[in-house]
Amino acid sequence: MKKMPFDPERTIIRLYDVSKYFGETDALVNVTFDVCRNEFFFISGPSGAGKSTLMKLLYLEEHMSSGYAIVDGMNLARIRRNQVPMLRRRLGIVFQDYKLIPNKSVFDNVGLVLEVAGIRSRKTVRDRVMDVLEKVGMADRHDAFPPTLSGGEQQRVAVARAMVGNPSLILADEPTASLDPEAAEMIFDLLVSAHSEGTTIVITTHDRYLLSKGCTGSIYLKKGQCEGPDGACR
Amino acid sequence: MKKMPFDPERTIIRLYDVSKYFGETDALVNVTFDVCRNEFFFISGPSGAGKSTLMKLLYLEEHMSSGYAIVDGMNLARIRRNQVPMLRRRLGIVFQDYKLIPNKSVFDNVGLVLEVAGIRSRKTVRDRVMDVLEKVGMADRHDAFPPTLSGGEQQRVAVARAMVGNPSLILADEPTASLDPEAAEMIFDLLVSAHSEGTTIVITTHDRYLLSKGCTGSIYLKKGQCEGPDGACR
Amino acid sequence: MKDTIRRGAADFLNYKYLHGICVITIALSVFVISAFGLFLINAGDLMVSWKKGIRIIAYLEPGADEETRDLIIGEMETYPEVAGVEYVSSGEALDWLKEEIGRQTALLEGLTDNPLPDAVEVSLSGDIDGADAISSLAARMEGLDGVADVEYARKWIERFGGIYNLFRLTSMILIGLIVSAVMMIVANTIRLILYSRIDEIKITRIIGADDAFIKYPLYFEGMMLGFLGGLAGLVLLYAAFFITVPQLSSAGLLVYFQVRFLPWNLVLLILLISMTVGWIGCYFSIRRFLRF
Amino acid sequence: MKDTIRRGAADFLNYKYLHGICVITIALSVFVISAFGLFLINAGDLMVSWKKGIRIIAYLEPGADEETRDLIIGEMETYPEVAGVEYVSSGEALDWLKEEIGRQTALLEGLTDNPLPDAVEVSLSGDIDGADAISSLAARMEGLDGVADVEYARKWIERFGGIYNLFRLTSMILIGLIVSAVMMIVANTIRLILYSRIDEIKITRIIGADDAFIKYPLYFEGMMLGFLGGLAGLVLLYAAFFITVPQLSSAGLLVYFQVRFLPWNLVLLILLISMTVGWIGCYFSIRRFLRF
Ligand SMILES: Nc1ncnc2c1ncn2[C@@H]1O[C@H](COP(=O)(O)OP(=O)(O)OP(=O)(O)O)[C@@H](O)[C@H]1O
Ligand SMILES: Nc1ncnc2c1ncn2[C@@H]1O[C@H](COP(=O)(O)OP(=O)(O)OP(=O)(O)O)[C@@H](O)[C@H]1O
Ligand SMILES: [Mg+2]
Ligand SMILES: [Mg+2]
Repeated sequence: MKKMPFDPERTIIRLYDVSKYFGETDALVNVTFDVCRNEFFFISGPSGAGKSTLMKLLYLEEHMSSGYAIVDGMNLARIRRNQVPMLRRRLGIVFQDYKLIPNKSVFDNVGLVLEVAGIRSRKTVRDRVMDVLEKVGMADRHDAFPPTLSGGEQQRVAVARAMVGNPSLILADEPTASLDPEAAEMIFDLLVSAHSEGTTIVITTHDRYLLSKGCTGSIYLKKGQCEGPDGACR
Repeated sequence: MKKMPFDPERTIIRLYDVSKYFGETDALVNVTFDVCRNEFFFISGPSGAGKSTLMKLLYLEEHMSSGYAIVDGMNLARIRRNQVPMLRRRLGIVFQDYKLIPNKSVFDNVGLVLEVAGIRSRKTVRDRVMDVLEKVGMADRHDAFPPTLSGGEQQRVAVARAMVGNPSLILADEPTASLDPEAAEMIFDLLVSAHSEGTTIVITTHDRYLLSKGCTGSIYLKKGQCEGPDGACR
Repeated sequence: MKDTIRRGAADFLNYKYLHGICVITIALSVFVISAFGLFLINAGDLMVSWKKGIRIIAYLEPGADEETRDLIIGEMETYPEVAGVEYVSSGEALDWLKEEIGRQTALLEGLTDNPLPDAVEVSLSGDIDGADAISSLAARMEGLDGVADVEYARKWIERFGGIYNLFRLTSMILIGLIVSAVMMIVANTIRLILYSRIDEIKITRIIGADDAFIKYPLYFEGMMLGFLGGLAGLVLLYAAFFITVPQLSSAGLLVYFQVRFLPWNLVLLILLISMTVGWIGCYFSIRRFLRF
Repeated sequence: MKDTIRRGAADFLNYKYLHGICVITIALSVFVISAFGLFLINAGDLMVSWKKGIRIIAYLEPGADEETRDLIIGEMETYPEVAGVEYVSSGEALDWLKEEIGRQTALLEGLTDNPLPDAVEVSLSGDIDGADAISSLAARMEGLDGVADVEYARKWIERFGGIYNLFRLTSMILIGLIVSAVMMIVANTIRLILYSRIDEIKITRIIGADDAFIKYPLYFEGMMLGFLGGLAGLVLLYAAFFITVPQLSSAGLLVYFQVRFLPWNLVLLILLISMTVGWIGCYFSIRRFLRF
C-alpha cells in the first residue's frame, strides 16, 4: 500500500495504517483506506470485527493506538482538546446503541445538536427538528421520552439527530439494525437523498439487503483487518 | 373469535382479548392467540407494532390494560406479587436492549440467572455458564464487561443468559438484530436445538431471513393489532 | 446467609467510586456528630468541676461537743451528693473571713472575742443536679441535731443551675436535631447510591430475583458502609483531637481541667448507630426501588 | 448567559428526584451548621452577660472631696471597656458588707465608727476580652489621682477568662471542622448527582458540545441547589427556633437572658456560602466528568 497524495478537497477521510488495541484485544490492525467527498461508503464485517471501533476513532470517542488519520481536514493524531467539539459538530453520528438522553424528550434530544451548534433561534430549531422528525416518521412522538419508545423508534430518532444539523459527513453505525424492511428502506432513502445533496455517508452494516443496494465504495473488516484483494482495503 | 377450551398441558401461552394502552398510545388492541408447548413461534411486524410490548406483558414488565392471559399455567391478571419472580425464573428472556449489568463481567451476568434460581454450587454455575458462552462464541470474553463488547457480542451474551437456565419457555425479542448473517444463523441454530429438546420458543423478529426459516406458528402485528385472515391472529 | 455476605461483599467492591463517596459522607457525618458530642462531654466535665466548687456550710450550735460534731460529720458523709466534709473551727473561720473581706481587715482588727461559731464545710460531688437538689440537701443538713444554721450561695447556685440547665437542654435539643439531620443526610446519600444502581436492581428483578435476593446483600452493604464510615469518622476525630488538645494545653487553656476523648462505650455505640443508619438508609431506600 | 440560565433551569426541573435529594441534603447541612452557630451565638451572649456582672471597685483616698470624686468618675466613664460607674459611699459599703457576710452580722454590730472608705464601682461592657484586659483596666484606674486602691475578683476572673477562652477556641475549631465536613458532604452529594447524569454529559459531549456548553448550566444548577438548600435549611432552623424557644421560656430557663435568632447579615452570609458551595461542588466534580 502506497501513501497516496492527499487532496483535502477530494478526500474527506484518510486512514493510514491505523491500529487500535484494547489491552490484548486487537480491535483494528493496520487499516488503510480513503473516503472521498460525497461518497456513499459501506463498512461491513461480522460481529466484533471492529466496525464500531473504526467509527469511534473517527469521532474520537476512542483514540487510535498507532497510525495516522485525517477527518475533514483535521489530523486526529495531533488534534487539540478544544478542537474535538468543532470536529464533532461537523459530523452527524448515528450510534449503534442510539445514545439518546433518557430524561429529554425526542424533540429536545434532536434539538440539542442545534443548540450545541450555537443556533439560538427557537423557531429555527423548532422548524428543523420537526422537519427531520417528520422525515423519519417520528413527528407525532416528538414529546415522548426515549425509554417509552420501541427499539426501532429510538433508532429513527437517533438517525434524525444525526441528520438535523445538515452535516457534511454522516457516520451511521448500523442505522437500520432494529428496523423492519420498510422502515429500513425509508431510512436508507433518507440517507440517499442527503447523499444526493452532497453529504458524504459512511455506514456500517451487515444488512444483506442494504449491502445489495448501490454504494460508491466499501471495505470488509474481519477481526480488525481489512479483507480485500491482496489484503488491500478497497 | 371463540374462546377455546384450555388445556394447560398443551397450551403454554394464552392471550385472550389483551389490550395495552400507554396513555393515548394503543400499543396492543384486542390480541388473542395461543402458543402451544414446544412451538417455535414468531411475532413479526413493523417498528412500533407492539411486539416488545407483547413480550413485556408476558414477563410482567408491563401489566395489560384489559384482557386475560395465561403463561405457563399462571394467570397474569391474578398473579400475586411474590409469584412474579417464580414465573420469571421459568422463562428465558432476551431483551431487545440486552439489559446486561455494566458493572458485572459477562460471566457474572450470565451466572446471575443461576444464582437467582438458587444454584449455590460454584462448580455447577461455572460449568453451565462456560458451556453456554461457548455455544454463543463468547467463552473467550467471559471476563469482559458489557460496555467493552461490540453490539453483536452483547446480544450474544444476552442470548446466553436467556438459555443458561434451561427454561421451558424462551422469549427472545429480536435476538439477532445486531448480528451479521453468520452469527445470526448460529444463534438461530441454538434456538432450534433448544426447541428440539422440548423448549417453547417465542421470537419477535423482522429479519426476512429468519422469517423465511421454518416455524410452527406466527402472528403479524401492525399498530397493535393482529393482521391475519379475517382479523384473526393465526 | 453466607451467600448473601459473599454477594454483598462482591458488590461492595464493584462500586468503588460510589461506595467511596458514601463512606466519606458517613465518616464526615459521624465526625460532625461525635465532635459535637466530644465538645458537650467536655463542657459537661467543666460544669461538673464548677459544681464541685460549691460549698455548703453548716454552723454548729454554740458549745456542741466533739461527739455531736463527729456524729454530724459521719452522717453527712453518707449523703451521696456529698464529696467531702471538713470541720472548720471558729478560729479558722475568722481567718478565712479576714481573707475574704480583703483589704478592709482593719474592720476586724479590734476584735478580741471571736463571735463566730464552729462549722462543717461540705463539698459536693459532681453528680448533684440543679438548685433544688442542693437546697433539699441543705434542708436535710439543717435538720440534723446540733446544726444551728446552714449557709450556701443560694442565689449564685440558682443562677448557675439555670444556666447549666439551659445549656444542657439546648445542647440536647441541638444534638438531637443534628443527629436526625445527619442521619437523613446519610440516608439520602444511600438513596443516591441506590439510584445509581437502579438499572442493576431492575435487571436483577426482571430475570427472576425475588425481593430477598436483592435486599439482603444491600442491607449487608449498607451496614458495611455504616461501619467503615463510622470507623473512619472516629479515626478522623481522634486525629483532630490529638492535634488540637496539645495545642490547647500549650496555649495554657487547660489548667483547670482535663480534656478527655469519647469513652469506649460511646465509641462502640457510635459504630453501632452508624451501622444501623446504614442499614436503615438501605431499608427505606430499597422499598422505593423494589416497586418496579 | 440567558441561554445558560434557560438550560440550567430546564435541567433543574428535569431531575426532580435527584435535585430534591440534593436540596434536602444541603438544607440539612445548612441546618446543622447554622443551628450550631445559633447555639454558639447565644452561648456567647451568655458569656457576655456574665462578663457584665464583673465589678471593679476603686476605693477613694480618705477625705477625697466631691470634685476629685466627680473627676475620677468622669475619667472612668470615658474608658471604652466601662459600661457604668457608680459611687458607693462608705455607709452604703458597710450595709453591703453586712449583707455579704450574712448571718454573722453579729460580728459588725458592735461597730460605731465606719472604718470603710468611699468607693466607686465600675461595671464592664460586654466587649472586654480576657483577664489581662481587666487587670490593665484596673491598673489604669489605680493610677488615677485620688484613688487609693482597686479591688476586683482577680482569681475568679482569671479562671472565668480561661474557661471562656477555652470555650471560644474549641467552639471555633469545632465550627471550622463541622463547616468543612459539611461542605465536603455537600460536594459529595453533588458529585453523586453528576455521577447519575454522567451518561447525559457524555452524550452531550460526543455530539459536539464544548466544555463551556456543559459546565455553565451545571454551575447555575449548583448555585440554585445551594440557594434553595440554604433557604430551606434556614427556614427549618427558624421553625425549630420558634418551637423550642417558647418552651425554654415556659420551662423558666430563659430568665437571665434573651435568646436571639441569627442576625440578618449572617443569614445572608449563609445563603451566599451555600450558593458558593453548590457552585464549587459542581466545579470540582465536573472537572472529573469532563475528562471523558
Ligand atoms: N473498550 C473496549 N475494551 C476492550 N475491548 C473492546 C472495547 N471496545 C471494543 N472492544 C472489542 O473490540 C472488538 C471490536 O469491537 P467493535 O465494537 O468495533 O465491533 P463491531 O464490528 O462493531 O461489531 P458489531 O457488529 O457486533 O457491532 C470486539 O471484540 C470488542 O469486544
Ligand atoms: N412505556 C411506554 N410509554 C408510552 N408508549 C410506549 C411505551 N412503551 C412502548 N410504547 C409505544 O408502544 C408502541 C409499541 O412499542 P413496542 O416497543 O412494543 O414496539 P415494537 O413492535 O417492539 O417495535 P420495534 O420493532 O421498533 O422494537 C410504540 O409506539 C411505543 O412508542
Ligand atoms: Mg458495532
Ligand atoms: Mg421492540
